[in-house]
Parts: sequence; structure tokens; C-alpha cells
Amino acid sequence: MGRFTTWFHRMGSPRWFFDLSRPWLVGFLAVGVTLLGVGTVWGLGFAPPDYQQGDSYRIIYIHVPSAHLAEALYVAMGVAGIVVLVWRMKLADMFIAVTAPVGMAVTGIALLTGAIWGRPTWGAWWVWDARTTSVLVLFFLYLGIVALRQAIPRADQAGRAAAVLAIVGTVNVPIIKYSVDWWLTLHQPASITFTAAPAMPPSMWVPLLINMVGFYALVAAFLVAGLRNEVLLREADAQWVRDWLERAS
Amino acid sequence: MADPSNEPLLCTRGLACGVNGRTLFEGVELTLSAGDLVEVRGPNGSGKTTLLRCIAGLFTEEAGSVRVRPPERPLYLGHKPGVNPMLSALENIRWYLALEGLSRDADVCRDAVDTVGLGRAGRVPCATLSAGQRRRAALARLVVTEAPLWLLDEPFSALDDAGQDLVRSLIDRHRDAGGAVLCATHEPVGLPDAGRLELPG
Amino acid sequence: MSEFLAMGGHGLYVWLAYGISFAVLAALGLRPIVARRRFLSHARREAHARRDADARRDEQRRGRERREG
Amino acid sequence: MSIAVAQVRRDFLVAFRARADAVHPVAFFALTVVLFGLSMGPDRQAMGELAPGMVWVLALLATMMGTDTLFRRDFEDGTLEQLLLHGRPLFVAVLAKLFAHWCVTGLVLTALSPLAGLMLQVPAEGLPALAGSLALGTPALTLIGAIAAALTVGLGRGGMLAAVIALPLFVPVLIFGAGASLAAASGASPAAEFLWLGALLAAALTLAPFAVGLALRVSQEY
Repeated sequence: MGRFTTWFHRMGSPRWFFDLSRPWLVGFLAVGVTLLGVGTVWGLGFAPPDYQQGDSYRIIYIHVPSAHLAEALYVAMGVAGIVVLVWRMKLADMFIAVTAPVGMAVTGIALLTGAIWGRPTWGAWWVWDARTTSVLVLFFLYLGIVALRQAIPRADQAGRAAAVLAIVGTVNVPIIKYSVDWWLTLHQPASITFTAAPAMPPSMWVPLLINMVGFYALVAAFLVAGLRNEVLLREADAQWVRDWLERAS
Repeated sequence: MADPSNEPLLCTRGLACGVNGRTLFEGVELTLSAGDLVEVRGPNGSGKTTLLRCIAGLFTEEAGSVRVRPPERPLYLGHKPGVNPMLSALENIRWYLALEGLSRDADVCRDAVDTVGLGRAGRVPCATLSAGQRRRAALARLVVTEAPLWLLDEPFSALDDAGQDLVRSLIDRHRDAGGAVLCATHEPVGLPDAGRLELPG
Repeated sequence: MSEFLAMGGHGLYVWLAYGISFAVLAALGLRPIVARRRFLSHARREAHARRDADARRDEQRRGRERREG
Repeated sequence: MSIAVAQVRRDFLVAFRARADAVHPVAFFALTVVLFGLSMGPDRQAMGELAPGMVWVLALLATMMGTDTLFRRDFEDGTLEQLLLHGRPLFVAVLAKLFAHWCVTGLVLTALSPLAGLMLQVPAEGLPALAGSLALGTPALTLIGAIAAALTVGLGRGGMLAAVIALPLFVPVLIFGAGASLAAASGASPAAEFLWLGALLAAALTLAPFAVGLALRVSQEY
């Protein structure tokens, strides 16, 4: 078989992933923490205030990365869903099981920071702004997957059902984003909307980029840690787990 | 490809099924050829129903393989009757014939409904029938089907003696015509030279 | 330093947003660690139980052999 | 093609025979419209502006109620597993079933919508757009709701779960549907919204049945 396909199939075996993922975990964690630290300090302390919003805009350094990542994680689950249904790969099913709650939490961060940021900007805790609304709908998409997975008694069927829903959801994400954007920006009351990202000077968007990468890396570390636990849980009575336990304890 | 005519109707190799990591049964080697009848016996929860559903393609096996000789699909009579309560036995059997891709002329259906002893009761919505009658409406499939492999899950449940004899006669007729039957039961089918597959508890 | 905390009057919102976000991130970070520790203790307890059971069974077998021998 | 014809005839017969079931969503729709009418207070102009959106949300909820019972009946009596067993392409059977179901619920809601609109003070020129948008929207809602219903059919109390799953997927159809009727009610041309509704319906018609078939096959093994 070609090099890629052997890699792809070996990647599928949870044990192979478990043995190899340890350095990834450490790497992602280190990169994530440092970059997020640097980006946050820079964004809060050194970036110039916005001429219109003053300092409240600094919330974007946490809102934009989390909103961006929330959507990326959902699409990643959609791709993993295809892998589950087509190649029946256990690791992809575990990925969805681990990513769904983490993605929901990240979407929660994006939602809360968006609402809190709306308060000084538009004077209300919740404004039906296009971006915050599509994040809200994304939250319900995650809720659907988490709720469906928990409701199904048989584990591998819960995985396949969640895979189907993740694919259907992923197809709908762009449609939802567009329709919400069309509906809310078309009927937008005459207040400002902060959707123009790079119209900022470098001293403003560089920390944003750093935070974005930092956020991705940190959450990636959480996912790898979660996946390692999921592998141990599902292969608990396999021999290699028992040997690993002896060595670990 | 082996010559299809003498390929066994059903062949399983090392078949294993489980739920959430708990294995129900494993290493099931089963070969059914024309005229065979095998009873699947075992205590409750030993996976009799799961084995039949797995062979029917309604349950994903954990390991091993299931080979049903193409082209026909097996007939599956499960706990659920497979009969729509809003429709009459007659209308249900017409739909089932279309499902198997057979011609749906009226007298084949009438004959099937009468054979299973429903008669006039075969023309009223099944919701108004008794459990036994609804079971007979499900048995009508056994009269019209051309599927060589039958998977029967406790076919005698909710049937009176006459009903049970009807099932035995249908099985006999099917075996003589070169079909095979895999039957999950608690008590013996009461037919000659029946094979036996014991599933451990 | 104090005007840094004031954030031009929007201090409440900025620190509230960052506080919640890092609290959620911390929770996301702790969750796998707690789950792993629970799994390890559970697995270790099970391993001990299995070892005791084996020991007891060997004991009974040796007992039976002495009586029959 | 005979299986398709037999399936369509069977599903129409079942839907017609079980029309008592189909009354529930329609009764729910009519009742909630009346409740809104009562509770909105006397201000005609305000009610007229909000009414199109409300009629649409109520039609969405009524459709969701109907779709959930749709597969449950076939799942419980075992005809669904017979369909899966024979490896028939589910696309045809699912489309036939949903079309029969829509005729008994979605179509009735669409026919009732002008009456509901009048009761809720929707201006006269807004009524055709309300009915038109529902005519395009309710089949799309049925198709999308069917995916959620199919995913939860194997579970005992799937009803609420199906709604939670379907809610976000309904958002685009709801936005363009309500948008069309609101635009027409305020005198603007709802052409853009209708084009979008048509596109969403076309997408749902071609993609949803595959997802429903796959979901039914998966939920068969819960």
C-alpha cells in the first residue's frame, strides 16, 4: 500500500495514536500557553485603544479566536464523521466524542465574550447581531450532537449517529451563517458593526493572530489529552493497557 | 467465484457480536445448505435474536463474517410483526410482495391470507386483530416469499396449536423446495433432523 | 497601573470577559487530568481485586490437592 | 419502479387512514394562532407586523410535531426493518413517505395560513406571500425535520431531542420564510426570499433523503 494509506490506516489504530501522541500533547500545551500569554498581555496592555470603542474592543482578543475555533472544531467533527461512516475508524469516532463537549465550551466562551462586549458597544447584553447570532446557532448545533450521543445506549451506534449529525450540521454551517448575516445585516439598525477584522493597524491585529494560534494550540492539547483518556477507557481490558498500567503505576 | 448453485445458502466464519464491549457470542461457525433446519437455543440474553438480526444485516457484527448467498435477501420474522396496523393483512402482503420484487396480483395475496387462516379478518386493519391474528398476518409472508433463507425468531410465540402446526407445515414445504431455515426458539421445533446451535449464556 | 485596570471605564466588561474565558479554559484543562486520575485509580483497584481473586483461587486449589493427596 | 409505486400508494393509504394523527399538528397550529391573537392585545398595527414571523414559527413547530411520529410508527411495527432488510434504496421510500406526510400536514398548514394571517391582522397584500413562502418552506421543514426524527426514532422519548437537533437546521428556512412574508406585508418585493426558499427546498429534496436513509439504518441498531 502507498505510504500515505499505511500511515492513514495505522493512524486508525488507537494504540498507535496513544504511543505517539505524548510529545504532541506536551508541544501543543507549551505553544498554546506561551502564545496565549504573550497575545493576551500584548492585547490588553500594549495595543492602542480603539478610536471609537476605547478599551472595550480588547475583548476581541479572546472573542474572535474562540468564535473562529468553535466553527473550525465543528467542521473538523464533520470531516471525522465522514471518516467514521466510510472507513469505520474508531479513532475518528473518539475524536467526535471528545471534541463535541470541548467545542461546546469554546462556543460558550465566544457567546459570553460576544454578549459582554455588546454591552458597552451597543448598550444591551444581547443584540441580534449577525456574528453573535450565528455563534448562538452553532452552540445549538453542538448541543444537538452532545445530547444525541448521550441518548443512545450502544456506544458505536452513538458514534455513527453523531457522525451523521456532524456531517449534516457541517453542510448547514455556511448556509446558516449566510442567512443570519443576510437577515441581520440587511435589517441592521444604524449602529456600528465590528466585522472588519484586518482594518486595524499591525499593533492591533498581531496580538490577535498570536492569540488565535495560541488558542488553537491550547485547545488542541486539551483534545489530545481527552483522546488519550478515551483510548484508555475504550481499550481498558486490552493487554497493552494493562502493561501500560503496570509501567505507569 | 464459486459456482453459485452449490454455494451454501448461509455461511458464517468466526462470527462475534457484542454490545458496549460486552461480547454476547463469538466464534460462531454456521453453514446452511438446501433443506437444512437449524435451531438456535440458549438462555435469555445469550444473543439468539442478535445472531439472527446480524445475519439479516440489521446488526453490525464485532468480528467474523456473514455470507448470505445472493441474489435474494433472507426473510426475517422478528419479535416485531412487520405489519402496519393501519393496513389490512391483504394490503400488507401486497406491499411485502413489492418489497421482494414479486408480482402483486390479487389472488396470490388472497390465497396467502386464507392459508394463514385469517379469511375475512384479513381484510380489516390489523390494529383491530388479536395478537395471535396479527402474528398470522406476519406469517403470510412465509407463504408468498421466494427467499431461500428464512430467519425465524420464536415463530411459535402468541400462536395456538393450529397456528404452530401451520408454521411447521410452512417450514416443511420450504425445506422440500430447497430452502433453509434458522430458527431461534425456547422449545424444540418438533421437526425431523433439525440441527442445533447452542449459544452459551 | 490603576488606569490599566480601569480599561478606560470598560474595566468591568473586559475583566469579566477574560475572567470567564480563562475559567472555562482552566476547566477544560483540568477535565482530562481528573478523568485520567479517576481511570487510573479505578483500573488499579480492579487489578488488585483480580490479583486477590487469583490468589484466593490458588489457595483453594492447593487446599483441595492437600486433602486429596 | 414497482417498489416506488407500491411504497407511495402504501404511504398515502397509511397517511389517509391515520389522518387522525395528522389533525394534531394542524389543531396545534390553529390553537396557538388563536392564543397569540388573544394575548397580543388590541393594537392591530403591531400585531400585523409581528404576525408573519409568528405564523411561520408556529408552522415550524407543528411540522416538527408531525415528523417525529412519522417514523416511530413504522419503527415500532417492524415495517421499517423489513424495508432496511431488503436493501431497497431508501431514497424512494423516504421521499414517498415524507411527501404523503406533507400532503396531510404541511399542505393543510399552508392552506390555513391566509386565514391565520387575517386573524392576526396581517395586511391583505402580505397574505399571498405568507402562503407562498409556507408552500415552499413546509416541505423543506418536513425534509430537515425528518433527519432529526430518523436519528431519534430508536430512542424511547426522542421527541424533545429531535426538536433540539432540528432547531438550528431550521434557521435558514425560517429566516427566508418569515422574511418573505414580512417583506410582502411591508410592501417590498419578496422575490429574493422566494428564490432562497426555492434553493433551500431543492437542496433539501436532493440531500435530506440520503441523510434520513442513513440515519434510519443507524438508529435501527440502537
